[in-house]
Amino acid sequence: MVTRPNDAKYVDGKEILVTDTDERTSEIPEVERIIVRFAGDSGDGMQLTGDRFTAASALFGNDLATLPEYPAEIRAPAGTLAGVSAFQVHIADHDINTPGDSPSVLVAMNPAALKADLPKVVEHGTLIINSDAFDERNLKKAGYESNPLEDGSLAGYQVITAPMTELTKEACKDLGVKPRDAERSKNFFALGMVSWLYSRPTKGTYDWIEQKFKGKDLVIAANMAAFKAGDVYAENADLWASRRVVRPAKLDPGTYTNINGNTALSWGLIAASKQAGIPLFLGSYPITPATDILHELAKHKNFGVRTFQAEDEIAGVGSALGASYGGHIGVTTTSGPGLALKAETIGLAVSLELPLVIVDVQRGGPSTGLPTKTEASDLMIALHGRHGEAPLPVVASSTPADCFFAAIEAVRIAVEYHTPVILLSDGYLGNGTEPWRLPSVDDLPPIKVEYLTEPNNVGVEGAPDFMPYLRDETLTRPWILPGTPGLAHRIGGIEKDDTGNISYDPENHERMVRTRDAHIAKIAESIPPIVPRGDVDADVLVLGWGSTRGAITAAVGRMRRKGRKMAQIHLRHLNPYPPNLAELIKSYDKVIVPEMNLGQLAHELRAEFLIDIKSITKIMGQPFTPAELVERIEGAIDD
Amino acid sequence: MVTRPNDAKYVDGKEILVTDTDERTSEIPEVERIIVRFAGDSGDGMQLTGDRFTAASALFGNDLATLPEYPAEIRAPAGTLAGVSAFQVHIADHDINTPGDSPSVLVAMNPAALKADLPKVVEHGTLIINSDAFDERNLKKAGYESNPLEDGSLAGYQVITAPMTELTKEACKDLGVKPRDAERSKNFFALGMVSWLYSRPTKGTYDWIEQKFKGKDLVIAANMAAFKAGDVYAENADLWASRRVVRPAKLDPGTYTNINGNTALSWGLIAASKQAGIPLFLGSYPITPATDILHELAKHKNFGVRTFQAEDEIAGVGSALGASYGGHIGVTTTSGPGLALKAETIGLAVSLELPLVIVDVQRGGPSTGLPTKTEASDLMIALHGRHGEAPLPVVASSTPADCFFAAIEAVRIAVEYHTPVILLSDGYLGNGTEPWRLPSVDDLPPIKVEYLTEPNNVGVEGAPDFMPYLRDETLTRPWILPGTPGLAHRIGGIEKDDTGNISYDPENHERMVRTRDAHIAKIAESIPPIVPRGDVDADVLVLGWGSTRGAITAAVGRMRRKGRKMAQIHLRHLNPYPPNLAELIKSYDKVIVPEMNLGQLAHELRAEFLIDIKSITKIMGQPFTPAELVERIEGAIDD
Amino acid sequence: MTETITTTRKDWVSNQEVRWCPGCGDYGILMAVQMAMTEIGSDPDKTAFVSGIGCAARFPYYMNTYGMHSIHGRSPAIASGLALARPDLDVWVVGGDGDMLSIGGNHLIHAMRRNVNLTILLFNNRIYGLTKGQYSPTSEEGKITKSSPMGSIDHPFNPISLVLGAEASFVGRTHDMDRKHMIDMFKRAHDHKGSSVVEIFQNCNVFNNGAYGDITSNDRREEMIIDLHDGEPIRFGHDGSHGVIIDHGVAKIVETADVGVDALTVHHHDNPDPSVAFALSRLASNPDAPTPMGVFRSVERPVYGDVLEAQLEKATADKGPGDLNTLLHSLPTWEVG
Amino acid sequence: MTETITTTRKDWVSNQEVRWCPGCGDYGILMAVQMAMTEIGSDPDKTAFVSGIGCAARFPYYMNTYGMHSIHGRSPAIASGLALARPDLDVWVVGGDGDMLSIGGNHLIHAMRRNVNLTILLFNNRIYGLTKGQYSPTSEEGKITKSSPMGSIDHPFNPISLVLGAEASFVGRTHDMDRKHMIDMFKRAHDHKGSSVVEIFQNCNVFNNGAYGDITSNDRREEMIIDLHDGEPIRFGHDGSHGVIIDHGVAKIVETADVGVDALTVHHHDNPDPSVAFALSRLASNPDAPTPMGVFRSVERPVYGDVLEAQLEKATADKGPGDLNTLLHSLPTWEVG
Ligand SMILES: Cc1ncc(C[n+]2csc(CCOP(=O)(O)OP(=O)(O)O)c2C)c(N)n1
Ligand SMILES: Cc1ncc(C[n+]2csc(CCOP(=O)(O)OP(=O)(O)O)c2C)c(N)n1
Ligand code: SF4
Ligand code: SF4
Ligand SMILES: [Mg+2]
Ligand SMILES: [Mg+2]
Repeated sequence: MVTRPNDAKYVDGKEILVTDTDERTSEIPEVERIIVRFAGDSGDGMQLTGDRFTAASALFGNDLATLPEYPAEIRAPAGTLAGVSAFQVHIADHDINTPGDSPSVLVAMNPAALKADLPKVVEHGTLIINSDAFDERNLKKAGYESNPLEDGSLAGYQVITAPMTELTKEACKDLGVKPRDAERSKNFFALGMVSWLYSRPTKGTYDWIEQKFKGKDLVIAANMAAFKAGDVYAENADLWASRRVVRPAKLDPGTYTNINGNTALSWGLIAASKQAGIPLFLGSYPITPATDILHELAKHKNFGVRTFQAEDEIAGVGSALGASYGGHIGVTTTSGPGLALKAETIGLAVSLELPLVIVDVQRGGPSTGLPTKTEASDLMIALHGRHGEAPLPVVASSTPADCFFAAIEAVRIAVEYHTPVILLSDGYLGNGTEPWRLPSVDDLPPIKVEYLTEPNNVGVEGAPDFMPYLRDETLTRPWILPGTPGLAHRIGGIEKDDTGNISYDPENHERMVRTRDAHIAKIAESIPPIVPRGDVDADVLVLGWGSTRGAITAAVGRMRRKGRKMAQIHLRHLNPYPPNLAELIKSYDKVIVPEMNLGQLAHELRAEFLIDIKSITKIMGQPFTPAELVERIEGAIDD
Repeated sequence: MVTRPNDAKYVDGKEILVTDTDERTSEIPEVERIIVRFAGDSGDGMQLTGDRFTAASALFGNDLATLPEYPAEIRAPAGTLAGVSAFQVHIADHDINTPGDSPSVLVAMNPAALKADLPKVVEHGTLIINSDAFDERNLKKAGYESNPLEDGSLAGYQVITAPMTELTKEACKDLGVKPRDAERSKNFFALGMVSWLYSRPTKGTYDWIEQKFKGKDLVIAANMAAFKAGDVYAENADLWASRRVVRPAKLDPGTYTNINGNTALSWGLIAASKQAGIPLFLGSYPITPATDILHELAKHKNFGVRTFQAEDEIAGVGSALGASYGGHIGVTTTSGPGLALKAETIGLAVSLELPLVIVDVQRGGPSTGLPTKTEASDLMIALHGRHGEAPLPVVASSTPADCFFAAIEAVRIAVEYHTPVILLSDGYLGNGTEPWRLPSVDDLPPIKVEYLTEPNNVGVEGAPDFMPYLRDETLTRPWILPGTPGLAHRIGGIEKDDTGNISYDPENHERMVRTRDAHIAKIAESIPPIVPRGDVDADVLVLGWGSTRGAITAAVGRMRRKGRKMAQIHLRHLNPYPPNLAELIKSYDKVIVPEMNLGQLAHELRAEFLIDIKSITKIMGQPFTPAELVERIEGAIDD
Repeated sequence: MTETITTTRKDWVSNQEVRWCPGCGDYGILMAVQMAMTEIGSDPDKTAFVSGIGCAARFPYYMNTYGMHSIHGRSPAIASGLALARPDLDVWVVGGDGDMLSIGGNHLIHAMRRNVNLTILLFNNRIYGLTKGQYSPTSEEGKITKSSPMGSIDHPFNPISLVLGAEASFVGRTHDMDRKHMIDMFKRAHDHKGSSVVEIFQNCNVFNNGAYGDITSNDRREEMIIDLHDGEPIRFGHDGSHGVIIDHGVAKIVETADVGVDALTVHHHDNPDPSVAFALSRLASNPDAPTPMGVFRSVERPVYGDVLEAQLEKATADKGPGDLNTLLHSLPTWEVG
Repeated sequence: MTETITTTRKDWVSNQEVRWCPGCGDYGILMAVQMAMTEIGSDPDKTAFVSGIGCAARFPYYMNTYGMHSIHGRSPAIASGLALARPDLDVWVVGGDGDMLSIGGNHLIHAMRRNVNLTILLFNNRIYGLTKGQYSPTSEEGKITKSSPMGSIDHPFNPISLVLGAEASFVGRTHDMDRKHMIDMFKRAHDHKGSSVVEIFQNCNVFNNGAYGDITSNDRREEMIIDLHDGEPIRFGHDGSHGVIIDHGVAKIVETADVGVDALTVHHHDNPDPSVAFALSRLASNPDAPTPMGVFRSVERPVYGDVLEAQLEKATADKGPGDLNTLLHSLPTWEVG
């Protein structure tokens, strides 16, 4: 019989509890959660503001989740809808999974921001608006016919306006800051207001401003002044009625940090290198949204990390493969277009059977697609995007902090099974943050590395002989470092026999193709059986992978609280699957798979298990919200 | 109800009749078929000899099928097993589908050839052996402990030896040819013997020698002399008892030529360009076994064909895409490793929605794999090998001559639906030959090309406006040639709206992704419903694609003649499928899919139709033989 | 393109908002290209811009011509196909130093040697702009960027040396602060038959501000820019105070007074041997020393597309226009009755 | 590698049968490499050969060292990763003109500018051998091959000019008919720190026989090969009858008697400016004119791997060896009790 325990921990990393509580209201001064969205022009510093608010809330002890959204242009034309940059943060007094369905508070620094983001705000939500920006020119650029601050169209909301630009300039007047420069600090004015409204402690922000702008005294002074002015303005403007507080969350005891997926992934690679005891080599070519991994790893040369910014993606993966051949953990990081370019070299790695980790931080496709938007549409190319029979393991991370563990797992498989591994992340994970209870370094999983140093075989005349492609019981061939005395040998991408030398023998080819396939399949033996969460007597299984984890967990939680019997599985391993998946998946009446693509995992599961998977798809460059998932899952159940 | 007529024509091209007749014997002077295998050292000219024997048989009116097999090295070390080059030809007095199960005649020019190919020969088969080559050195190189001509190990065969080298030198003695040069003609001695034995007309061969070696009078003389000497030797050596004749086949009336797949494919592209009325542009980088298409097309500049040997595969497909953008039929030809490299650019073509034909002549993989051997393992990368949601049509050719029609169909879809199309061939089709009844040029399918020359839309103020991505009822966007007055516009790989301009709008992205998907699916409406061959009351369906067609047809034929009720489908269109495939495939109890890979189409069919496909796979760099297929199909039925 | 037509700059401006950072050097280049177009007398409908990916590569969207914003690094290959298929078009290629020299380096050098009729504008801001500031193949050693926190250890390309080594037939250099010079370079590059490449020193004021400040700012130009003029001695500085000589094969800067005007090297951009152009390209390994601007090399050699068309014509003249039926019957055939 | 050891040629011969066509120039090169290895004093177990695909690229299988036969064109990239990960190894790269200059051109030029410690052997037979005879990027214009039945219309690269334009620090040329010269070049290329490239004129007797016959055959060498010797005037021909001068920046062949020995250019392969080396590379645009052989350029500049290691050391010295726990706590943290 299939085990189906309730609410168990089912992947490495952070435990997710099902306590997402949309049904409660935010009408009282002490609220369980607030979703604030900071929106303004690309030049308005909204990412910084949101980050700062997030950090203050994290230090205060809230649980949180963030969603940065910015235009693809370095700087889109000021004042236009295309130029709007926004940062949404969900803070709560309990464990949450997503940046939330709809913001309850929108900070709008200009008309375009209001226009773009107002539709997202909950009914009766709070709008905090920089009235100075609502002049005719800006209104026109945003496409407003009349001024929404005056035409009554915001009647359904709680509107708080402030002439932020002017008040900021005013506050800076005596500091020696030029008015044009002072204007730039208006985001801190907004932050001051919001911090007061939601009772954020201020000291952390002061410290941070001093730290961040060290050496630029005028900037520090201006930002400080603006922040305080916002704080004071809110207090004086009789906004007491709007004030709310969100208490610290009851999180598991421990030390927390607020981390994004790209940083977590980078640290995971460093941790894996430590665990394996061999150096890390990154060969990479910059591409959004993966570049930050290169940036992060480049900082940590004292860990023995070598980063090589290659001339293109092919050289990126090629250099990583060369380093792996030399005994390093060769890693290459990229996004979709780069993964496509690396296909031929990855195929070589499959044929050579060398360790290699290929990280794909997915973004909107096809082609250049939507570089700054998220999507999970590279599963098929990861599984099948090589000519010939070239199977390899694919693993996926599912939350920002989980990227740390996913990276360790990818390295473990690559190094222990001597194979290239594709690790899928996405833009939402890479840029999004969550509070992460830091693991103890001693608890990290070990990674076993063995190099062959003696012949592994006895030749015809009893003399020691060795076979670079002789396999152990996991069908893994040995890792033999160039430089090892007496074991010189040649390998290559042409079909070979166990000596590594070329063989055109038909039977040998058939044997090698099937052995490589069986080798990858055997990795399943090292994957713990997956345990579903939810109701033991569920008839519906919601199965996901990647960054949908938070939204699915929240949606399933809501539905279960309404009495629907349901179970949930989130896959880290997409090839091979966990050993018990077949048994498990067949034990539910309905299997629903939400994906940020046109149903790629659903297709694979159908082929594998011959089950009529219900596929739920969204391909808008944005993650699912729990609310829309609840609706879609209900639809799929009734279907 | 599903229609299942018997033995109908089901794809374009040559009709295949089920009359493969393995049960009959070859013991009488007039036989229905002979399978001759010419085997020798790479330098022995076996491909030439086989080709010539094929041509003579074709002109004589036999039906035939060929299988050239040569080592990957330009020239492997003489006398070794690795250096053996062979050419197998099946000639018959009736319509046949494959180069046959096992040769009935083996011509072995040296010990290595005998050693390598003897296991393939039928019991009591005929061996024609160059005894001069069986000296100690050669025997050792081939790994013989004792001389098989003397040790009795060939007792089960009909052995005909001749001192071919010496007799050839002798024959050339008085011609002024140096003995070392004369030796080179010994393959013509062998050909002379075989031609006499199987009553091939000799005039064609004389003409051909004169033509082929024009200007090299000594070579002509030597080859002629050797050929005649072989002919005379056979007659004098009392080989009358071994003599056989294969009557001309009763083929459909018409003009026939013996063609290989690469040539047929090249001609198909030229024909398509004619039918469409627009020029052909080939951007290609050489790679075995696709290079001959570049060679062939480079010859036909008087058809307005432009060939561009690019610096790599990416530039090959890039230049083809640029030419398509300019209004040509852009084509790129490659094999697996090149297809992998082209992935990113093909994704761009999907996003741009421009016509493009990508020809993949598949070979053994993964990586460099087995470059000179055949395989059909690129289906998955063809279907899924691009990042993001990037669907495109995939078509496959199924016999050498069928490559002509498959190429026309690929161009038709590309040009009429404005999409990149992948056309799959393989090494066996590309190099193998078959007699082809030449079609009438007037019967070739038309290809409709329309360029937009006027605005296709009316703008907001009633002024003409145009939308490069406005679609017709097939969801196809217009083809607008640069240079068209008034229609200048921009396109690109970033997501766009109907104007072609960049759009980051989430709803637009979702709409475009789903529309591109629906667009490709709609191509099914232009594909005729597929009609199975075989028994109307069959419960077993054998479904294939690509070069397995001949072997499957022969195997199904044999099984049906033994009384098994069976049906057969061979797919040209692998995406989208023919419109009635779902209905059809579900109407059989058992669906068996033989493939030269690990079951790629089977995987796709399982996902699409949720049917427990029985997959039969072979991945040895060699096609299925009918006999092994019969056995495997029987096994799958009993399974 | 043979006919010239009359247009104004407006005719070349597309309806798309320009989305570069305020102050970006790309604005000035866009303006100069549009103005050059009116002077060349091109027809927007007969003009196509092909680009890769990068800030610079957004260029086609802003031109009211045919345009393709393709993928990173591949524009020279795609443009080659377009130019060969459509000799009637003016095909321009635009890209950054990352696009053209890093991922696209191979296509660029092969376009050079083939001499396909393309006009290539290489926006060199010595940085990856669009991906927010990593060092590029033209960044100086030691440069601190997001991907090189301890300083870049890559030795940079000298783009002019590189393309000269790749057999370029037209090579020019200009900078984004001198509109007149840009227009002149673009016109000459356009008029050249075959592949022409113009390196444009471009300021990325967000990620590499002032990279060329030492030579392109108004007050430095006179002493830091060595203007190359065909047929004239190579001189620069106030009143031509300095000049260039080729000394034992190596270009050197001298004081004109020291050697005399007659000793200065006279620039011949049509020198069939590229060695002198190469020597000149070595003058400034970084934009902190006097740097030659203008046309380094402009020589005639067979244009790829012309020879291709000639082969098509010859084949047709020799064999007659292709006849499909004849083709099908071109191998030995036999009749079955 | 610092220690040298004593080996014989046999120690360098692998157990694989050599599978080039009889008469192929590759045999001689293989032999010369193996002999050079014994002279260098390398250790086979500390040596790795990385190659792409092509006849030349089969090379690693024949060397009794570590070796990787990779994929077409990518060997410089793969070898760079290996060399950076393993500075203790001798990393050699082998490939043909198609492998290294066509599909692999970009990796080659970037390896040059980075100066990764690689010894690159470029077998230039001016043809694609393994795919049975198509023109390559070094084939002469007009060449008739299977893919150019009316003659190639591609203008070829001059590999020496190309790599000099790409900032190469060591550039040599040799040919397959002169074992002694090859051995000398291979040794010098090996001993050079950083990327070194040696172009080897190689005869493909099957698809491009005699491509270099005009200069490498015994009776032609004296008058057709210009041997470059560091510190010596560039002379060739019977009794040094001819020489080379750099005239207005361009290399020219003169009769020694006409100009006098002292007027001949003295070769300095360590000239920091590559212009003279470049000028020399232009001397023979086809192997039908006197062609320089030897070391064109050999200059010291920072080796990529050395600087990388220095950065690692400095980071460790500055920050201490990486501590994972510290890293995890490096962003702001807070405690939950
Ligand atoms: C295949 C691929 N790799 C990487 C990227 C990411 N990318 C976009 S532009 C760019 C480099 C931009 O630098 P440059 O070409 O110099 O242009 P600039 O932005 O400086 O004008 C990179 C790495 C991509 N879009 N596609
Ligand atoms: C990606 C890829 N493209 C093309 C090929 C086919 N191919 C193999 S070797 C070769 C060129 C060989 O020429 P060269 O590098 O000059 O080596 P040579 O055989 O002349 O020594 C080509 C095109 C391949 N193996 N892989
Ligand atoms: S990032 Fe630099 S190059 Fe790009 S638009 Fe901004 S200023 Fe210009
Ligand atoms: S084809 Fe040419 S290069 Fe290749 S092995 Fe034969 S002779 Fe040598
Ligand atoms: Mg740039
Ligand atoms: Mg070659």
